[in-house]
Amino acid sequence: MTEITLRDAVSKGLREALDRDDSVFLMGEDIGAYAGAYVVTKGFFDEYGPERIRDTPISESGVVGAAIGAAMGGMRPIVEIMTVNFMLLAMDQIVNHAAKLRYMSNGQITIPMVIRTVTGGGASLGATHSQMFEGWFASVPGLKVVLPSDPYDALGLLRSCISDNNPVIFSEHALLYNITGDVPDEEYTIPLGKASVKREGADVTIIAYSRMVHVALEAAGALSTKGVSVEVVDLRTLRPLDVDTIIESVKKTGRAVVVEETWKTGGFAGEIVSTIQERSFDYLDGPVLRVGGIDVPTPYSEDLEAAVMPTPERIIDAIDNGFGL
Amino acid sequence: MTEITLRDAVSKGLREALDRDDSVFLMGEDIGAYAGAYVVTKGFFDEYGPERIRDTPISESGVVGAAIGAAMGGMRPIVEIMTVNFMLLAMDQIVNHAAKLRYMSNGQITIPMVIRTVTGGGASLGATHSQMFEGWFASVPGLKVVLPSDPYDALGLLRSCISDNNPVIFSEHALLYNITGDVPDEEYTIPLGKASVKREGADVTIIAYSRMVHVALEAAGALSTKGVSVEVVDLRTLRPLDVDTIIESVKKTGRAVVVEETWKTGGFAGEIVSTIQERSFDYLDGPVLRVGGIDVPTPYSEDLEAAVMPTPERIIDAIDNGFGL
Amino acid sequence: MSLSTKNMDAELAAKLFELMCLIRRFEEESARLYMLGKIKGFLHLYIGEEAVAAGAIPPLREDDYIVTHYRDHGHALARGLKPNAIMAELMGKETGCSGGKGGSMHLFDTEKGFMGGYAIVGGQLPIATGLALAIKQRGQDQVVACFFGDGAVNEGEFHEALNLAALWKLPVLFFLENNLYGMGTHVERSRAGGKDIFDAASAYKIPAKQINGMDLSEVRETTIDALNRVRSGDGPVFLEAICYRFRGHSMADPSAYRKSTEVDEWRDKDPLESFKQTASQQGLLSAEDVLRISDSVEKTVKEAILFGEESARPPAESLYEHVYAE
Amino acid sequence: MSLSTKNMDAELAAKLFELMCLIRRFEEESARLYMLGKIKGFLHLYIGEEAVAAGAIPPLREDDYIVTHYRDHGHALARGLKPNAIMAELMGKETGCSGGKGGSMHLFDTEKGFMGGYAIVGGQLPIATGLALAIKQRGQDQVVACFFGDGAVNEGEFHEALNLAALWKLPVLFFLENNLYGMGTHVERSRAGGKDIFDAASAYKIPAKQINGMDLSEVRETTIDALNRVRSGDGPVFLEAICYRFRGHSMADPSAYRKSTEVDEWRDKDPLESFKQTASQQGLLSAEDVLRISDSVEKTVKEAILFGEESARPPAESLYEHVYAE
Ligand SMILES: Cc1ncc(C[n+]2csc(CCOP(=O)(O)OP(=O)(O)O)c2C)c(N)n1
Ligand SMILES: Cc1ncc(C[n+]2csc(CCOP(=O)(O)OP(=O)(O)O)c2C)c(N)n1
Ligand SMILES: [Mg+2]
Ligand SMILES: [Mg+2]
Repeated sequence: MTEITLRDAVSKGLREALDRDDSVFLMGEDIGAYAGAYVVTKGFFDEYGPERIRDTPISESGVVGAAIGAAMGGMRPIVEIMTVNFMLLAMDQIVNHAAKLRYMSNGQITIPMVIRTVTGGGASLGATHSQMFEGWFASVPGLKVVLPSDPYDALGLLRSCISDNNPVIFSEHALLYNITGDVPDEEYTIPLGKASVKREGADVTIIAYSRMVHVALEAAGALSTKGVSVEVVDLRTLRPLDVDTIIESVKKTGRAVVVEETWKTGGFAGEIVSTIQERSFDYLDGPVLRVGGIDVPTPYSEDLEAAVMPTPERIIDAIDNGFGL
Repeated sequence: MTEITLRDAVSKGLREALDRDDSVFLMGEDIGAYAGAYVVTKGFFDEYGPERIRDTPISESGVVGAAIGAAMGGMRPIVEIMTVNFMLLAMDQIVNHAAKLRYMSNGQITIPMVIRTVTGGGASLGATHSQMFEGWFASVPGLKVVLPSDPYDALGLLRSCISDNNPVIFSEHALLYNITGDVPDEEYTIPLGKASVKREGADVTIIAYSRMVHVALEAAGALSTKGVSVEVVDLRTLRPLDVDTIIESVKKTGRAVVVEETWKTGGFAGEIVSTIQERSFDYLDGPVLRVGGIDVPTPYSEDLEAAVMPTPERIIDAIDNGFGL
Repeated sequence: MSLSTKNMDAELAAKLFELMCLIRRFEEESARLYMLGKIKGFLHLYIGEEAVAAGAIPPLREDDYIVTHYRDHGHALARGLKPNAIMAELMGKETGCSGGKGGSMHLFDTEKGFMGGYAIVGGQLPIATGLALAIKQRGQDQVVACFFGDGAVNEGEFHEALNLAALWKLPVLFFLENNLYGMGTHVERSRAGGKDIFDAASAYKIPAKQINGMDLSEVRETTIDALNRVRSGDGPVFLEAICYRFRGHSMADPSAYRKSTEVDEWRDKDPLESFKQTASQQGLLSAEDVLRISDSVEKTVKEAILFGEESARPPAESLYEHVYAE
Repeated sequence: MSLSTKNMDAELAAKLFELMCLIRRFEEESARLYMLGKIKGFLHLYIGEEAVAAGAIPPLREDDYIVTHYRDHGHALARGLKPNAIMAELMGKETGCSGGKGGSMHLFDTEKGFMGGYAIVGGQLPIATGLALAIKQRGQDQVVACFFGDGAVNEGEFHEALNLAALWKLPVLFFLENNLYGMGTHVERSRAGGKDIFDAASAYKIPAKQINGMDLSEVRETTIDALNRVRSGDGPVFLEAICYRFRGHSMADPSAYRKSTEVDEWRDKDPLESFKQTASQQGLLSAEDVLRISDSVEKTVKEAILFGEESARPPAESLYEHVYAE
């Protein structure tokens, strides 16, 4: 075991892939000499050279399209889109092409591609730089969507993403890069579509992903002092979605809260809630609750931004109001 | 009352606005000499001239951005994006700019803009031309999203969209253009955010929008012969969402099915389901059901495409299996 | 009007003429089947533009790639995709080259390097660039031929793709089929730079040339030169073939935005007729050849229709297949 | 090195020099406040590029529009937005020019025609084009000045916007601030067409010119000519000012990708210093003027900071305000 940051876990996974497989290469804006906006590819440029660590112009659509093409041509590109906000410029390539080419070609085309991106708010970056669109991608057949919450998961999932033969979106939350965690020295992988129970409990299940897992765990810690036993399920992948783990937990606890950082209205939480009540209605002691981001563009000013975010307090309140716990 | 098609209802609404307000103008690919891919603007080019019926190059992002700017500059542009599939090329402008500029500027900027587009599948157009992304837009604060299901609603809602001072997406289902319906000769409007009960019933509520309203009504008709009384709620606008009408109906019937044409997983139905069970859990006789599109890219071949779509049969089966009705 | 037949012998002349005839007849029959409801959705005919595909595609090497737009029957036939498989695809049958899932706009045959027809205007350009990037990353010498229309030039993806391909010196032949219209909009009404689009390539320092897309031999010869240049590793080349579609944009288009005199003028330059005349005059094509070719094409097309009609629709299970790779 | 001061009298020289000094000191202090945690998020300094905003913006008419990128403090100050309101915005206060909701990258003052700083690279170009379209639709003669960086040129939106503006002959001045880098990437590594970007405008038949962005007077004179041309209704003009940012891309950037010799070379061309020298030599600026200006600027900046610090944070209710218009 070695304690590393999430940033280093991602970095390690990328290095491994570059070392082992000649068909892997990296592309992105300023991933080379600049080492990436979030410094994930530090040292890569010197080590692997400009062909395998390919700095690109600011052309999200062109670059994602080029990665799709490269993947169709037998390479295994890993693209970095600086933040998920800029993926709005590449939606056509991701949704109209990457997600559909295999199906439309009746299986002739294969697109082993990873799009790494940085997601989430909380850093006073304002409305255009604090979003999360993973739920949208997760609604598109043909894509896979992965959001690790700690270094162990990040490395294990990234390995699976890179060896996957489909277009995968791998979202790293900007505020999680510096969290640390133990990572085994032996090789391991985490399959896509397997949630992780990050804390066991008996009274309520909180379902979350990405940074919200930590917020949920904080809430769980606080609730335990009130005598409420909370189970925290970290989805890790939104697509494929591990429905079984969710349902198993909810059947045990009889109460569920889905926590999501993005706008509450129309979030992916709706999918989870719907599925829970479809599959375990009779086990529920009350409605499945949602705690989500406030439905406004994210404001710059610190206090206002803080008010947008789901917090342990908001979760605790929801559980209190909703379940009387 | 005059019986007209939905196409003519839209056309009528556009003409009125052009006639009454100099600041209204239309922009879009081939809306002029070609009269629009779905022939909604027939005759407009000759009548209003090339400045007010502005043919554009194939540049979705540029054109939507130009409409935003024109609206900021005091005009009331109505843009036609040929189909919602191509709005993926304009996501940055719609989501990062149109939806946020008012908020980021603390109310200094106003964007009275309508984006008209054509949505939906069912015409053998294949995977890239049969999608619906309205649920995504409906999750974005700052946008409004409107989907009429008949000529009366189309005209009444379009009038409200054009006089609204916000960016509104108005989606016309390709398969609904030729349906006919009565439209009053007197002026009327339908406020955004008001659902419409298209059929009253006592046993189950079906919630739908756009073409699925007709599928729901067909199912309701068939179920009535089995003695099941179905209420059909047509949302008409996804944002603002008329939660009250939904909840009122569900409280009455105790059972709800949400029907949506797009992929079931991650659809906007999740929002409706979540809201229903949050607001009326104790009234529910069972889980809120969803009938949605099958989670695959839409195939070209007729039978396969038909299998993707929610149908009256699938709704009836769901109600049978889910509620034993 | 007489065209050149530079570097062409009788065998080649017959082969390429047959290819043009095949495209023409295949599409005429497709139009008929569309009116009968046997082909659904959108159907975009290539009629009038046959010299482009027949000129540009046969010079490609077997291991080269092709990427094109939704108006793709001509390219597919020129690349040697089986007429049977294309027709079956148009009819939505399981024997179609995309298993009935793609349709007319999305023909695929990756074994032949035919990497697809694309229906989002301009969307194929970054993808073609990426295929070329794969070639470059592996140090190989294939080429990607990327076809697109004049309408695509106004999309941001055009610009981004050209910049990437030129910046990275990728082996792409950007092949613009400038048929003067994007749907109902004349190129002069959509492009500030005017109708001579090849100029646009200079902003990316990509060598570019405009050619007569109604002249099979000119298309062929220019393409051969361009392919040599691209294959040499110096980066992309841009060709603009001026051509004309004789029919509407799609079967749904009554084509009201064009004067019939304009259409007639271009019909006078029919690439099949003019090539036939020239090649006949130069002794490369006899009257018997023409007859034989006509018969052979009729047979091929008839067989394709029969094959399509007799093929089964995709089985219900296939709906769920190939969403994801293993 | 001596610059020209064409058409400049002492009053104007002092005014514009003061403006450059104000931008410089405002940002130096902003950097300090950022390190103290009083300004959050991203902070992109304009230091080194002052001559561009100070040269290009004062010639605009009061009813003209400005649209710019996230590196927008210089433009805002040049347009006469109150330093107090800008500093308060940077500090996230309710008295900020965007009510604390926008932040450094999103300054707005629509009463002054300052239609915003935009943080999506290239995203502002179509919007500027649209503002110009509004002007044209109403038959007015305002102009839109749209600022953007060299990095934006590779985005599809750049291309689409230029085409629309040129095709429709819209009154936009496209003003490229080519500071040679987009974050860490030198323009030669991002643009196939090379570092002289103004060439790109020719694809759209937009008249274009490259100028020295370190020379206040050259920027001013060229802009005046360009504005006249744009205002005459002949369509857009494209200006490229070659400039340099002395600091990193944002406060987070250690700037390791540039040689210190390169940075030093450019610092030798400091627009403030070189203008001061030239204007002094030409008797347009006295030592007393310089002192007075320095004092006045210090006072203004200090006051702005005080104003910002003493202002209240936005009230909690404001979170829900202005998502929608009535
Ligand atoms: C992004 C996008 N916008 C609009 C369309 C609708 N559309 C289909 S074909 C076409 C015209 C394209 O013209 P051109 O590129 O010249 O090709 P041609 O049809 O002339 O071969 C348009 C606008 C589309 N498919 N994709
Ligand atoms: C669409 C998009 N992609 C990437 C970014 C991240 N980013 C912010 S500034 C920048 C560099 C822009 O460079 P340039 O246009 O030259 O302006 P400069 O910073 O030099 O003034 C990048 C890549 C962004 N904000 N938007
Ligand atoms: Mg064309
Ligand atoms: Mg720059």
